[in-house]
Amino acid sequence: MGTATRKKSGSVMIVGAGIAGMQAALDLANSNYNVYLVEKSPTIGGLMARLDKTFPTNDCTM
Amino acid sequence: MIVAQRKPFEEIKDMLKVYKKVLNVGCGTCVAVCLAGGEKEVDVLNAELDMARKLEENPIEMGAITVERQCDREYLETLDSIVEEYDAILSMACGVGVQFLAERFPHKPVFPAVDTSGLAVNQAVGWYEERCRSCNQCVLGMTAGICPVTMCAKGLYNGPCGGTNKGNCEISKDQPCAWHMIYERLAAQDRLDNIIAFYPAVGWKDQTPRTLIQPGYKTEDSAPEN
Amino acid sequence: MNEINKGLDDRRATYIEYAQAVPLAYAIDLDVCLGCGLCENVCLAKAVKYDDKERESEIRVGSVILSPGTKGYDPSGLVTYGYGLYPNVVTSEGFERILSAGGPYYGHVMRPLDRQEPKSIAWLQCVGSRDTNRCGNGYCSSVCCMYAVKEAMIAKEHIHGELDAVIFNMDMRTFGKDYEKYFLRARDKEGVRFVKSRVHTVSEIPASGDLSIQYVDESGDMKEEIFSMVVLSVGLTIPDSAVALARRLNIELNPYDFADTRPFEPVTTSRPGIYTCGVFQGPKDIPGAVTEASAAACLAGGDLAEARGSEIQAIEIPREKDVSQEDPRIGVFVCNCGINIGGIVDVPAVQTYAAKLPQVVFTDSNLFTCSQDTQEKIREKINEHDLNRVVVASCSPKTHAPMFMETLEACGLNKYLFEMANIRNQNSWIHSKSPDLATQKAKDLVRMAVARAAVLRPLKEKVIPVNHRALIIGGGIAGLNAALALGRQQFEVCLVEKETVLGGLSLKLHHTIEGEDIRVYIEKLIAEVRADDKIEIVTDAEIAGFGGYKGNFETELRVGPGQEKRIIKHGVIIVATGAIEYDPKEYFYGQDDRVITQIDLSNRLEEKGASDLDSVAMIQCIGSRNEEYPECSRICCQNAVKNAIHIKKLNPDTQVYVLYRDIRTYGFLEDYYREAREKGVIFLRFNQDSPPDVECLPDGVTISVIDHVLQRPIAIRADLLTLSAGIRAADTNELSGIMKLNRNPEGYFMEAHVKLRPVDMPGEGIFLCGTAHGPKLISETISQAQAAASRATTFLAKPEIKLSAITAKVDTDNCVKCLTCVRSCPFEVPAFNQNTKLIEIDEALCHGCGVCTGVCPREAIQLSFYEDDQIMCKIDALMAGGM
Amino acid sequence: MRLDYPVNIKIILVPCTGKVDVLHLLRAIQKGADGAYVVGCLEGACHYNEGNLRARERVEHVSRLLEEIGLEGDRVRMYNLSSGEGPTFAAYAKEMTEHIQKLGPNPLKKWAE
Repeated sequence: MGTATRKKSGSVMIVGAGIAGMQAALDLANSNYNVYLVEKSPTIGGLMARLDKTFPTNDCTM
Repeated sequence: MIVAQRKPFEEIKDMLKVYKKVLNVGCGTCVAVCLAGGEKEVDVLNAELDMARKLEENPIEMGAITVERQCDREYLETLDSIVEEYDAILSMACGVGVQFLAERFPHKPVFPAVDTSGLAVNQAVGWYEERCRSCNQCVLGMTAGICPVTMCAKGLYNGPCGGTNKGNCEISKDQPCAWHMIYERLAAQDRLDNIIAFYPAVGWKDQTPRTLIQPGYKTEDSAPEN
Repeated sequence: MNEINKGLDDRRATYIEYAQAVPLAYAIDLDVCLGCGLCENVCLAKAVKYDDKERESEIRVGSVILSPGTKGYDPSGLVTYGYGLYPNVVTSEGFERILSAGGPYYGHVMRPLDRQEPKSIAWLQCVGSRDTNRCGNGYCSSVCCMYAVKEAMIAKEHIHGELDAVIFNMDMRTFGKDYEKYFLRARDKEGVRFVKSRVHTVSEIPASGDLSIQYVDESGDMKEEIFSMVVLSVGLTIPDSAVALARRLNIELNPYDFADTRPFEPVTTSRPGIYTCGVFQGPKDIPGAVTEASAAACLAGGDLAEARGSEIQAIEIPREKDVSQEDPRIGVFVCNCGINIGGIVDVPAVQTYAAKLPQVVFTDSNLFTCSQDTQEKIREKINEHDLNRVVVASCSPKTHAPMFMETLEACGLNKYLFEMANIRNQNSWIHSKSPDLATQKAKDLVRMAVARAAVLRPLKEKVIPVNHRALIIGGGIAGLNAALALGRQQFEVCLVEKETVLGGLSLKLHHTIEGEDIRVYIEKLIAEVRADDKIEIVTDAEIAGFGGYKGNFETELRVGPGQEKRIIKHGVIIVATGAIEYDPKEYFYGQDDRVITQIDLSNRLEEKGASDLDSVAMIQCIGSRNEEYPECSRICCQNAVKNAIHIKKLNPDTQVYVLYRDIRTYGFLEDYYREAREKGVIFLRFNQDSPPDVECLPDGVTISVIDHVLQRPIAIRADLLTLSAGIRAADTNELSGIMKLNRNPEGYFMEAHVKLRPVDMPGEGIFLCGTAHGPKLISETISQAQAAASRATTFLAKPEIKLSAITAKVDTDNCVKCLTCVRSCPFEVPAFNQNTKLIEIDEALCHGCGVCTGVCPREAIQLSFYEDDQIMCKIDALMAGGM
Repeated sequence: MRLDYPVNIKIILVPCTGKVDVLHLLRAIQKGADGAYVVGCLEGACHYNEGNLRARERVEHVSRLLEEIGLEGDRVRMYNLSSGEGPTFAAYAKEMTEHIQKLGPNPLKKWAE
């Protein structure tokens, strides 16, 4: 584990900005951690954003 | 609480047909509580009248004011300075308020915008049920708290008529028989002997306005003149 | 080819992925870009950097979360399905796009070959899942059954005529909360057909493009049906890029390339400090992914708790100017949005028009009003011209209002003195063919916005301090994990348990299906919780009273045999009240001691082994999926499989029969189902309408059931009959009454949103985890408990919280206390205060919907920022233009 | 989504359709709007539980009031859709416009100041 010479970082990196990555990022940022959210495609949202509606409420995914 | 219901729009429009400038006076207590004559209903009715009269190529100018209670003269003072601008007054108060306005401004025509239907309880938002007809001869103590004047279609004071049918009134299957209910509740309270007692019929003959004085509040100044 | 729409249409080399993409910015598809340089030349914002190269940058972080996501299985390799060969065979991902309004056919359901509406569609389940032979994916993808049902229902809704929708499946695995009801609706109300068969081959009828499906039905007969379209319900797989990432990071993967995690540490990877969530952790649906994401955030943050807040940038906000006595001085900023607005609308004309509107003292137009330098410019102009109201005519307030409001705050102007006119989304984009009309409409919209701006009032957001203590109700696995996780985040916890001991239902369990020892785990967990001095444990306690609001709750407890009263003040609540095993009334349970439940069976196996057992039978769905209780209990199938394998390990000669309706061993549990079959466990399917008959005879229990293949009843003699009793919510009648927490008809607590907020409860500051939310496995309980701790941390990490200023306010002078608002509020917020004798609306509790304002007969309630005159003036301004 | 819908539609934003008041709708017609309609979430999917149901009741009430005064009650309507249904929004805008065009202009328009 970390040694006394180096201070603990208050930042977290999240790889992948689908629904899970976005939720993790929001939770951490709202808990006062610095977040790097990394996504390889031009937009965030991942697979969920490509669905039409979601079960069981038939809500729009957007 | 006094409950009232807005009159059919046609009727109101017809009453006002010859006037060009009318003050609509709301009442901020009972009729506001029963959603018939507070600020909101004044605004709605005025909007309706404005549009209807324009459609008839006969525009009307509607003024709007809601006073705390139209049955207390102090609250009417604010009207004194403005009624002169108007040809007529429309009141959204109960019959008491309409009369009191008419008395205060005897030279102005005053019209009722609501029908006063009685004294009722609020069962849910917008739903009222009459519980008292102010007969001035309360027998609720003997009838297990069920009023035979309002609850019985015939207002019978001494037991049911021949129309009672399995606990319901002959006028409707949905209308319970008041005297059946009185019987059931008295029986449950073991007070059935009450039902045998005889009550004189209600004194409707006393048809001049009744004065009600709350004892303890009466002072020389506030005593009615008559 | 448009990769988003699964190749069903084309897209340009410069593209936006879809209409609602965030960020809503163009990208260049380098695979097809010719390099002509045209886009670089025309871009007004100079945003196209043609020679942009990948750069490496190094950042220092304390934890990492991997959520690289999933990729639908590519069925091209399964040649017998003809995907890629027959145009009318699409994958479920492609069909999602066909259904989508933003998809290739704009939401009209058509088949690709001839763009005709299909008359019949077949869904083939388990394509790329539960298939060790053809693709090596032995696991169940967990979501395909539900999405197939959903696609079938929505297709039926979209299609104008009749649609025959058929789902070919081995088992329907609708095991989630409320999912079984959804399945029943599809089958019984919407007429979706479900056929128990795994289809091997699809062939095209060349003349029509229709597809012929041959399959073997349950009685073993060969059948053929023709469909207009076939949808392959493809499973979830891990993309190569994620596998490569895991390799680089030295994370262990399971044989199917998912991140390897342990049942009691569901989001922890093999490498300390690196966590995972979403499908990379295992196949799962959206609520599961969202829950796990919060769990991963909890652990990733928990490791760094002492450094929390050390690397975030604080925003300095200047003191607010008091403009309440000033006459409105409105500034209007009209945006060109590059050419998005300016290309259609005559922006200079709109600006000139705005300048003439009453109380407007400054106007400007910008290329991009949302750009950083324009924000700077707006700040300058506010100060220079002493503006006290700002109108921006640009795009949607939904996406951009918060940013502009921050700009106002940054120069000391109350942020509610701001109004937007949406002259892009509601105007230039949709009226691009009529520029003159669009310009006129832009003027109308600006006039309306200016009118409203003039009557806006500064609003104050109430700031309330947060009590940094959490109350956790329930001391089972969920409550204990939530407590531990919050303790690691350095918050104080009060853990309340109604029994005298901690552990809950888990005290009755022995091993997980993976073989992990639950007793050892729970003992260690309780010890850790006891050792944490930030956690106070109150056992033998019940909740007797409750009040307050988010950040400041007050709960009354009755503790111990003496029912001593205690008041706990806390900022958040985590509800973890658990569930119980259903007490069967079926099949002589409680009358004959050879009829037992799965919990009884595992106790028996621990104590006495199985050497004396010749034959054990199990019946599934006891107390679940029936008329009285329609929901699936989710965990009973794996319980049966677990105990069946256990018996076979103890005594391979014991015959084990599992009588089931659908085996729902989702995710990696499927491996154990396969193992059980390989070990000789016999699985017999029965229909709900012909359940097994049971007779308790002296020499054993006899179970008769109709065998589908033989089409006749068979009889099984068993030493023990094990009933897979379902799960029932714990009795929370009193608790839900006191705390006003809503439950579903099954008695489980309701989450704020089934999909997107599965851990939050509808009331703010209240969170939910474990089986109090619905039946679930221990690993799922643990991740939801950690998720609840994470959600709670988002509250507790703040010294204070700002409440929205958009709340309803009562003008008590005019209020007649008619109670109409009290009776109309959907959240029971307005209340008559017995002390003040006034109707009061607590701004901490008000949701700001405005329902009460519309019912008040004395017009005595106003919703701030949406006061009646602030709406009426827009109507008046619009009509003043003489529409 | 940039779907074309008639240019005469102008939108006034409210936090929830439960905020839409009888008086708001009456005012629009009174001031000469040819029609006014409320677009809310799907029934059963109100973020605030039941705002859209109340809006429907109020629209129906206004509709009756308009009939009372001699206007077509159908000048006010309620539509429901989810936030993802852009094409439906455009379709309703078109439907409402065509419907209002059939009714003809609001006779009160000439009275608007």
